[in-house]
Amino acid sequence: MRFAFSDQQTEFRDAVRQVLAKECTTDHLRAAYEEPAARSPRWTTLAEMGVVGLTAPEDHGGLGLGMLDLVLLLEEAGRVALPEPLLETTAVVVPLLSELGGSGDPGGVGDPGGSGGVGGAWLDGIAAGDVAAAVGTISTDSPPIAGADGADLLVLFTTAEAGDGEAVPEVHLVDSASVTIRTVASLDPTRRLGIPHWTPKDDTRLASGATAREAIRRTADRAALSTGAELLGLTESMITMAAEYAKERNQFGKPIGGFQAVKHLLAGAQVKLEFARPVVYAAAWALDEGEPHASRSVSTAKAYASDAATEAARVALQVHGAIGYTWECDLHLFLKRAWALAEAWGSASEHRQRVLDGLVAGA
Amino acid sequence: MRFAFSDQQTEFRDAVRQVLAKECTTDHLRAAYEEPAARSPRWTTLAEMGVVGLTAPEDHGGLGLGMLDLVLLLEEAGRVALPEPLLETTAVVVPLLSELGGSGDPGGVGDPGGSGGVGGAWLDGIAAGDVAAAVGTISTDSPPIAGADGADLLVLFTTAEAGDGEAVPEVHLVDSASVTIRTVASLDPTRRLGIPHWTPKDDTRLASGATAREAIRRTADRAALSTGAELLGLTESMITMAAEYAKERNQFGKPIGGFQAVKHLLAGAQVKLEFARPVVYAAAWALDEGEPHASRSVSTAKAYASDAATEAARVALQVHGAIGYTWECDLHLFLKRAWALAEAWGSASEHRQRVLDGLVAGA
Amino acid sequence: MDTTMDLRTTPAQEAFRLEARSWLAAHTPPPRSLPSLDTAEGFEAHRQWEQTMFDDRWSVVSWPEEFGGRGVGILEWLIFEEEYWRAQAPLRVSQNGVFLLAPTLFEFGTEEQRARFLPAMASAREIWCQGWSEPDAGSDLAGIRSRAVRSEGDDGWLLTGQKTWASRGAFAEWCFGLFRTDPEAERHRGLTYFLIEMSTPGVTVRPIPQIDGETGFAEIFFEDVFVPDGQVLGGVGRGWNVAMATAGSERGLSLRSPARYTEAASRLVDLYAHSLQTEPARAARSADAVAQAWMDAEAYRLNTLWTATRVLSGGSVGPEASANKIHWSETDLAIHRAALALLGPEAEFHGDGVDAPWLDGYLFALAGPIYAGTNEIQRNVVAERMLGLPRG
Amino acid sequence: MDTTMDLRTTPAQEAFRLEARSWLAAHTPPPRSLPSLDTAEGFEAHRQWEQTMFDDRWSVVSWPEEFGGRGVGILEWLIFEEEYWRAQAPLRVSQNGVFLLAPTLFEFGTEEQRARFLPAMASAREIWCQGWSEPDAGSDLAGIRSRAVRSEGDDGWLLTGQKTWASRGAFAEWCFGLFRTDPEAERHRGLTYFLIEMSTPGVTVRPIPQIDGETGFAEIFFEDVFVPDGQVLGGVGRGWNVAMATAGSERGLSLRSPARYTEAASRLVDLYAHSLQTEPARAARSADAVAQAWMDAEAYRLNTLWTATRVLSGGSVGPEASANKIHWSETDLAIHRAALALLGPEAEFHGDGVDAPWLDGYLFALAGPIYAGTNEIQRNVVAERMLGLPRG
Repeated sequence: MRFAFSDQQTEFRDAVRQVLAKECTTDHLRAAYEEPAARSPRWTTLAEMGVVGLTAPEDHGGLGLGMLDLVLLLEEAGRVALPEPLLETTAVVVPLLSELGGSGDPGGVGDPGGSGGVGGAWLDGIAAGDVAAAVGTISTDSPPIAGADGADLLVLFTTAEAGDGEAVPEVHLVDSASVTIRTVASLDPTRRLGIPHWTPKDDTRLASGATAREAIRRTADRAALSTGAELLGLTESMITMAAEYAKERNQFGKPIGGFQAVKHLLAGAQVKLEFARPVVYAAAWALDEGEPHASRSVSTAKAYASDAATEAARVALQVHGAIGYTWECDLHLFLKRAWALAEAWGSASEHRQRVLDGLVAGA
Repeated sequence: MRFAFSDQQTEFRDAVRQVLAKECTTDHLRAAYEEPAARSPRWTTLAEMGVVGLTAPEDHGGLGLGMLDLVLLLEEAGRVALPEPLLETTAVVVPLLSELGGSGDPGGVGDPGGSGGVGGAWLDGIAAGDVAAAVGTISTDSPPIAGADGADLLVLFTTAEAGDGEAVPEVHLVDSASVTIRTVASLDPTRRLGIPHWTPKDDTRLASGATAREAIRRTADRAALSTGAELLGLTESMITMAAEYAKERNQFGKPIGGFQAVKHLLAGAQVKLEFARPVVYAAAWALDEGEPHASRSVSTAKAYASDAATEAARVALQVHGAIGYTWECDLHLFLKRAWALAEAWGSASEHRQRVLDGLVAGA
Repeated sequence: MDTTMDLRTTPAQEAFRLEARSWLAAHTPPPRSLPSLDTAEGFEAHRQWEQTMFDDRWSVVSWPEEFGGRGVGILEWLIFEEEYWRAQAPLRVSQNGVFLLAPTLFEFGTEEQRARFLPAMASAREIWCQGWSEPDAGSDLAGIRSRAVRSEGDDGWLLTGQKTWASRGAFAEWCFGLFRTDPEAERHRGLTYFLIEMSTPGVTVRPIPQIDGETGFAEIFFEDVFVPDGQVLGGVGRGWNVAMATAGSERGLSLRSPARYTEAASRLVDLYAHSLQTEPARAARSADAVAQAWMDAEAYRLNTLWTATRVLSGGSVGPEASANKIHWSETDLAIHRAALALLGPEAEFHGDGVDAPWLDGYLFALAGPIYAGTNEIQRNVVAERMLGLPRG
Repeated sequence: MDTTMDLRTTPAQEAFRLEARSWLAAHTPPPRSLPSLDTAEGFEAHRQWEQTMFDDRWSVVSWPEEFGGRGVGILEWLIFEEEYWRAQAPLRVSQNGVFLLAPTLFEFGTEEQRARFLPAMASAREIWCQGWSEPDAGSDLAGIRSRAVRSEGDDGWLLTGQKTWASRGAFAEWCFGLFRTDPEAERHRGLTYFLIEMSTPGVTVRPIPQIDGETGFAEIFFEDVFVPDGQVLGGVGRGWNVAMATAGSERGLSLRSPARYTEAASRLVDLYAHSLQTEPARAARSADAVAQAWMDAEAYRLNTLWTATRVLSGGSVGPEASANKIHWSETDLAIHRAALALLGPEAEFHGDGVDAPWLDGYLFALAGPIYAGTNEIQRNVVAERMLGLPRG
């Protein structure tokens, strides 16, 4: 039993942190607010470092690594509120394409195992930094898909009706060039919300039935865990900004950080962060290992990370006071992302319910 | 529109406060812990002042007043953690007996309108201070009844089976001399919990069917509101004790009440109390006036008062520190009552659910 | 018998309510149809709306008739507010003047000042912004550094310094605020309450874009801005007392109306009822928070009636104002948090979507625990003045 | 490859777990069958149980074999704790000694001190209580006034003063605590860590009945109590450093075991599942709190493994110990509050009823945010030492 990352993992994390500190400053974020895009020079850098293709098989230009290797990098992405879709592309779509390659799904288009297959070509493109992906569900009342606006590749989950009238889940792989996307404004424009106008076709179907259902379930777990990891980084950034501000800002003749009320607000947020972290890391390990309770670990992680981020956002804004409420102050760049991600891929209360239902069912 | 008590009401409150300050000190409470009893010399004093018979008709020795007159006195009872059953007797049983007198329920024994009726005799006894009552439900899994141990009169709600198999609610009036009571220990011994061993008989039945159902509903409302009123008084006492302690206790060279953490704990509790008070008073008015949304007002009141008391208990204990955790310190006498009453006649969350269900139903 | 509690409105009050309701039904622009208050265009549209209200004497119902009001009491004002919010009428662009400055003018202003300023304020010909906070004096109001020096011979003062977080400061015609007239005096002594015309030479405004990108407030720079003696309110050196007396006693007129919260709570219940159909599991998880938020608004309504009755009986509002501030700001957050939880993934939509008002409302609510004295400061006041705890 | 994360226990660890489990199954008295720890009779019954454990080397598994342990590592100790709590075995009457004093003895004790005190502690022949707090020095440990003056010629010290909140102080044989040996020194300087036999002349004990009527702790009065030099731990005047170093580094050995909370959380889920049948509406209202409490315990378990791995790799525990204290005390409350909410009106039952343990547990949990440094103090530590905020 050993609950720590390897030196290699933390060294890679440190390298990514260093790059992002330079290439994803708040000035860069403000530029991305003006012109949100799925890919950027920064994305190319990350691809060159191996980050974008981290989870792709080696014969598709990737590093063949798993969630445990990625989780620290997602935390770094959160720390700088990275606007590019590392989560959607590397944490979610790549593992899904890689897995479905071996499924032998009849009528499917995916063949990532062979370099000639459609899925395989997409994997090559992702690892090269040429493809940014988005993933979501298409149904009459599904919400817009994060990152759909500007994505190169869309992975869409749909439901078909079988001959006996039963609903059959399907996974489709769609070139965004072949669809139109209606954009939807988010408080955080870098979320690039969009609703694809598209109808399922045979030649886009990657999987259906039980295979698709299982792929969708695993995707939801990976996405929730990865969102939790980004929230850790966002949480730390918000706490750090607020603590720094509290040391500088004077009121009543001393730094406000010397007042117990301010101290205790920040201490409470810090304690939540401290305890969210191992929960997220353990869930990453459980997913990679296919542990029987992996989904419960993921739900615990997402609930904890969402709550920690929501609390840190509240506290950071309160500590900043009116300054934090301005566009000039960088804080809002992190608040908005944190608010969006806290709800994305299942809110804290939704995941708590999933945990409890599983515990009672003895699952 | 005028949202204030009359001078008469506040003067009566002041008189009761004065009496209880002398006759219900924490020394008295500690004595009651040793020998819990339904009636006491203090009960006689309250009867002589007209408090015990406050809600009874004048021709039964009462003052013929309502919940709005009683609510401030219940608050005073809570302030000193009065161990006698003012709530059960005066706020709940007397109005129920008074109401059912006019119901003309066939087969019932209650005839409080005529002085000769059974219910009427009980009313006379209550106003004279000779009778303490308790009220509760008897069924296979109902909890023990507060105040049953030592009560003179029990009002019991049961369910009979009609000819067609339907459940028919009934209200029974039972002389405690005719039943045995199994006692159940409460954290607060003055709660005198007990389970009566008793089977319904025709000659104890006061009402059945729709009349009983309505009486039981109104009883639940009166009891919840009255419990809320007692909780206000308990809450104020706990906050006051903690604030006084915080002014005296020195740590790190100054009174702990000077630390912002302590201030903010107490301020938070005080704000909750300030806002609970009008909510409880408005519900008392609504009950007396038979307002269409009276039950919703009651639920709002109980939820608010329960939460205010629970928070004040938590805060008062935290401010006292280890001292508050000792038997010597009077605080526990109030904590225990507050914890019990916060759950009695519906918890905060139960009443919130009732409020919301009613709002959605447009009730 | 007139001293008995009675929570029912009188027939006269109901008649007043119906009159207000029917006027609002006939005149209120459709909900959210005006451009944002925080744009030049929206500012004028809102001013226009207030002028319409003023023309029919609905803009300041509780003021005396001579200033454009109807001379009704505080309870009638609360009734009007209920109808105003129920009609989803526009935000009040005049609110800083009408709700904050006017009570001060009524209490401390000269007859000339009232005649000069109140009608123009009521008709929205002149919109006021406030100049309280400074970059280094936010919650610490007594730390104000902006100063006024005597301009001898001119019967006036020269104001220099910087104010910030002035809501509507970008477009307002007038500003009220505290300046230090005695540099020797300690903290809250030596302050004077001034009324300043924004077009006076030496006034510069820098709009501050806020978190949602809109220009909600502004910084105001003063450089030797001349203000005549007639625009001193309440006496030289008495600024702190004037500002605090109004904040404290409130005179009933600047109580924050509960209608805004009860109206939002009622929409929240509607949203919940809708979610019960479309997202039952999510609705169930939010039920407790929805109920609590509705109850918080109801408690605020009742507390306001309780306080209003006390004020009408000659009582005053002391540190309860701080408890009030804590409660309404937390209620506003509770309502909007519950709504966003019901919306789930749709909570982040920002724009023309039907549920965007909840997100906008949330962003606005977030400022509640910060402005008008942070809730931390208010808790200090409650602890010290209601519970007698030492100043620490 | 041995540096890869792996949360599975090794086969050897599983074997150890099974050995512990089967020993506990054979020896553990039925749950709650021993009289209360806080009675003379119960104290002896618990001592007897620990002696039984000691006889088979289960009382201090992580200690070296020479002192009665098995020399296993911290992870094995955590596994043992899981089995101990799962078996619902009795509370540890020796806990102050084993979990608080022993790590200090290992780090600062002389060889003689270890040999003299550790085996007797492990076998529960000698039970220890702690003498930290004083009536006027609770959270403010540096404010200690009890003093020790040199007894020249006797090679020892004379201790005078008063300690309070000494858990198990009514029956313990030994006491460890800080006394002021240099009256001139400021606050945390000039303190010395003493080991005191309770039977020494001059020691008087006054039991303090607690909120549930039981005698959980005691006041201890010292009047010229002679303590020989051999019972000074870590050097004269170094008491603060000795006490704090142990509190901080913990050496892994006095980490508060998560098993207690995960076991309670698991019983909470059982109670919830039961309530789903008997009181479904109440259960539904409590679901979110039950899930949160379970997750809080799980987070504590994972955080402990995370910390343990760091400690095993040579890392140390600094201000994280304060974050830890805040988390476990709040977790304990969350678990018990959720349970009482599920019990509803039955929550107040106190006595032999089947659910009384929840109320007892709640009362015990209430002390969590108070003892071992109030959570207010811990939040100061987190803010100052983890976030670098000024001391204020």
